[in-house]
Amino acid sequence: MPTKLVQAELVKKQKLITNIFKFSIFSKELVSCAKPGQFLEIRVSNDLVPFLRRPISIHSIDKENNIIEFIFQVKGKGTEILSSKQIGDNIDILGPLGNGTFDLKDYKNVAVIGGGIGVFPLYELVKSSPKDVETNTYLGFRNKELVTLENEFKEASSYFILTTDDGSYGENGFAIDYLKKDIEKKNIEAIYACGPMPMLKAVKKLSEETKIPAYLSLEKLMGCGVGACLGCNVMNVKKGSYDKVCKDGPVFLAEDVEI
Amino acid sequence: MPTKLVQAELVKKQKLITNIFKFSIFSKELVSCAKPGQFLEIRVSNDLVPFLRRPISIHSIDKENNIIEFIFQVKGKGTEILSSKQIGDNIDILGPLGNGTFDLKDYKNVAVIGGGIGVFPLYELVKSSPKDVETNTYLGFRNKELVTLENEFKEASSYFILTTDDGSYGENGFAIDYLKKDIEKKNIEAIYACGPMPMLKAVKKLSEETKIPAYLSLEKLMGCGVGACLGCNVMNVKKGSYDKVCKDGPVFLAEDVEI
Amino acid sequence: MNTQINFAGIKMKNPVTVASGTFGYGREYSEIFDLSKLGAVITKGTSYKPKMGNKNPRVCETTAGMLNAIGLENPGVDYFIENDLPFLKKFDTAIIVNAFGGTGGTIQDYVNVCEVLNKLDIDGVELNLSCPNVKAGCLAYGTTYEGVKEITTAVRKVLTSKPLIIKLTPNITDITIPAKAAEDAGADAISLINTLTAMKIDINTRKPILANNTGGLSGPAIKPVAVRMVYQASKAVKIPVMGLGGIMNGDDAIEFMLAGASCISIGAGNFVDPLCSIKTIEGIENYMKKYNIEDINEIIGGVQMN
Amino acid sequence: MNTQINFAGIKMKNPVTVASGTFGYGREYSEIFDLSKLGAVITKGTSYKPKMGNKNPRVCETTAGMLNAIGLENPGVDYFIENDLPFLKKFDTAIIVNAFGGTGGTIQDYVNVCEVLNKLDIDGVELNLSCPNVKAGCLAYGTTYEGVKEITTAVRKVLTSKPLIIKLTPNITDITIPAKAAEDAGADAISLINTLTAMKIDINTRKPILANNTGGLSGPAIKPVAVRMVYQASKAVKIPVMGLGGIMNGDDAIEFMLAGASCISIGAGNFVDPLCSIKTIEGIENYMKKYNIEDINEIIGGVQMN
Repeated sequence: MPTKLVQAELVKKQKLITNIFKFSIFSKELVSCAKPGQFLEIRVSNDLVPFLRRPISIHSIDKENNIIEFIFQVKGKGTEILSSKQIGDNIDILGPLGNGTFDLKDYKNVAVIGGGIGVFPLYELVKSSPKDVETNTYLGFRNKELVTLENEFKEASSYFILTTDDGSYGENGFAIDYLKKDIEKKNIEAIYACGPMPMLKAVKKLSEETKIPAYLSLEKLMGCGVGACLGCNVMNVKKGSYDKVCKDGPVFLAEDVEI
Repeated sequence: MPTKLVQAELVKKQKLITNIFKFSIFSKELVSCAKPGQFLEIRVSNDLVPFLRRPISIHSIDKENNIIEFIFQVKGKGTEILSSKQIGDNIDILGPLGNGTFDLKDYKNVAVIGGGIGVFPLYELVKSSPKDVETNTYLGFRNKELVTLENEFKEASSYFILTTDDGSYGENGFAIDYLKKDIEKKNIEAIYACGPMPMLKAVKKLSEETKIPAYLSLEKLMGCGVGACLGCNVMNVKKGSYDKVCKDGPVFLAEDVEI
Repeated sequence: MNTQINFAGIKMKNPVTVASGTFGYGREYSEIFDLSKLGAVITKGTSYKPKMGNKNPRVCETTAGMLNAIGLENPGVDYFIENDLPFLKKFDTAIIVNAFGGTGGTIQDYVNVCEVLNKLDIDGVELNLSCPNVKAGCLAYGTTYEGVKEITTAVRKVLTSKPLIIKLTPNITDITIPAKAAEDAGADAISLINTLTAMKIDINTRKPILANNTGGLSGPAIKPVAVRMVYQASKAVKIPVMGLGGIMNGDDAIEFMLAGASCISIGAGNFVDPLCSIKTIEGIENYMKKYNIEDINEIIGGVQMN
Repeated sequence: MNTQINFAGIKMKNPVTVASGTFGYGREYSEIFDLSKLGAVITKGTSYKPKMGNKNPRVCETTAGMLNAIGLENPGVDYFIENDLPFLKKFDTAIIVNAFGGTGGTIQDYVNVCEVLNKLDIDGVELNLSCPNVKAGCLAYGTTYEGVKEITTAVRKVLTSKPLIIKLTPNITDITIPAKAAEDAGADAISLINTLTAMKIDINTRKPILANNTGGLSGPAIKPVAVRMVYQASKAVKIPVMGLGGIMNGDDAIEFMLAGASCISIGAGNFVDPLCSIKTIEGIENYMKKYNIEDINEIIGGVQMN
């Protein structure tokens, strides 16, 4: 799975909700080897401020049309510049990155749980799952205004629950609580999670209690994105040494990592 | 002559020749007190790179329409960003700056000599000179491709000579040599100059030989542009101490300064 | 909401000052905003006799910063007393005079100017032991414990009626050493950082851009170094710290104050935006509102180390 | 046109290397370009035994630069010999191993790893006396004449068959002191600068962003400091100098070489653009063409001071 450095064309740009943009990129090279859960390191401009690339997860992969998509929230100067790109512009992308991916293996009945902007990286897993795999999706958002991708996930999932913390839309409460309720009766074999740290911690705990393996997508401040700088370390408790989120992850088996 | 910090609208933008842009800015505040030979300190963006403001001379002042114009060459990142501004954008301008201006005083017969991109700051002086003042203008360019503002200066001047170093347009040779030939027979009382250092040095020498006062517009790397940082010093040989190009200049009597 | 601070006996209406050498004697920027809004004006470095400074070029831009090698040009303290002090007194702001030893740069030269300053109607004196661009004085004292202590002691003897701030250089292995020396010798406060010695070469002419060859690097580029040193110095001494180095807005100012600065200075930021200091005051107030901070003094040194 | 240099006995096809800690052991970037194009690969800092490094977060962005506090995590020299050296030997580039004393950080720890390195098929050893992010070793030696001399002398005794490069810290009052100490103790070359100790505080959490609190500042922000120090150090010693600190392109590389560097390293630039080193080589060649320079060695130290 070689890393590629490409200048790839932005062919479609959508604003999903305030400050959240979906970019569709045409790139045979990236699509040819991208997997669910991987990420891209994006240089938003040739200027020296902002300095580093921005790691952004892959949202979906369209092998037929050679389109790779990512969704990002405008949080600072870097993502602001990125959001100002126009259709037809080339985007400087290093990727696809990460050896720890969302991998369905041979599971036939899985739970997918995402929170807030953490739902985006889970989509390709659900979308590309074979027909004989039951995908039970639990998405949580803070409130109605922040809900995104409801229809996309609903359509791709075998079962779908959407929650808001304040009950302003969908079910009231946390997605994790709905997953907990279902986990036994639905015979879940594996959990795939991406979201804020409290959610990931809750998923890890659930995994420990139920012995059901959970795969967590982690986020860390990164330097290189390829495993050279060792900036994005996470403790691998099995090995007793640090793993690299960029290279060994970003998706890890929950029981392997200290979060 | 108070200094003003304004956000003023770019109302017209023209590309004169490759890499040279003329910006027309609407600003009552700037126009109300601007004088020929003064300059503006322009912040090209709110980013930290490039860091400092760019000092750019005033090209023309239209008091009737409250338009102030400047012309600049794209030389680096800063001027490149400036050149990308669109009509309707606000430009962050500190100015008008400089107490040493192109001042006609009571002269009735003057020479104006400019070289290359140094011709722009001389235009307002010529344009605004009273009808009873003879303005003899000598403009020099490296070659035909670099000639700008020929018609504007020709129209505004009583007498007009354009030279190119390689003879590819206008008269062949250096503007200074044509001025030298004319200076006695035309009874020139004062010289106003802006251009590359060899031209300014030649004008200073001519002034020394002929005892005709020469006013030189100087250019230095600047920090603040207002006289606070003392970055743009030039030796005032009469005072035996440094003057500030930004505050005491940018126009100096040639005999006062060491160049 | 209180933004007033008492900095080593200098009362300021807010913790925002303007750094020596970036603001002249206030006259130029007074055309753009009311100096009475500032916590304090710190003057251009001033010596007993006038000083000429370095040849041109003296400044150039770098990535997210700039170099300067002015060489402490100034008209001398007598000129200041006659022309600039009466002007500055018209504003309701603290006046801190930055002082140094002039062309000679001897301890006696430092003492001479401070003897004069001691009698003036000013609020404090900042002693420059840290300019990297002069041949004599400054760094000759500023980089050792003994040097800082000796000159601070000498100045302290004549500067009996004004708060004394020692301005420190970052061109040093251990910033706590001159900080402690200043405290031990009776200084009332320290300010840091001055600029980092640096050089930019024009690869076309193959010459350094500055006539002085080297200059001092300032601006946002070096802010993380300044924050680190402010933290270290403020932990090492009990006297208060003025923090500076690349501050461009209220958030930057808060970062320095959390690190241990009681007040801060805007330096190169004044050149980029003449209203930088005023906007910084607003930014500090906005932060206070956001986090419900009643008194700005509460956040000084409030960083919680990991 | 010749771009080959002989750096303290290390033959490089061009003066462009990649800085220790920014390039791992070459494996990751070998997927993006052919490492044989480089003058040399300088490995991640390697110790006798594996070292764990600091907690996360270890890196963060700053204005035109970044902080890092990795803490010299590495798998140890045995792992290197078994896994990385055979990999690197596949490429036609010089291999320089950056070595340090590991968790213990004693002189003996430095000697231990260098004894092993002395027997390997590598082209040189760079001794790290300048990492600001570890508790033991490095800066404990790197900031004094005695410290640098003592450890360099000890390592020199066992490192008899490889060129020895001493990597210097910029967190020092006078860069010429460790430079001379390295030379006096028999080092073949020096490299500088390592990073400047710095800190960034999150004003919302009120905590330093890095788990280690402080980190090392690198990137274009600090380039003017690096150029100044390369100039000063190269004037102070006769052994050759490797220059680094914020180099992003050929023009930057030329600036360092004019200042006195015989070769240069790309550090943080690798993160921004994985092809930064390759483009730097091209940029150097373009400069040579523009100014009709036959041999890159001609420009080393070619700056003309004002």
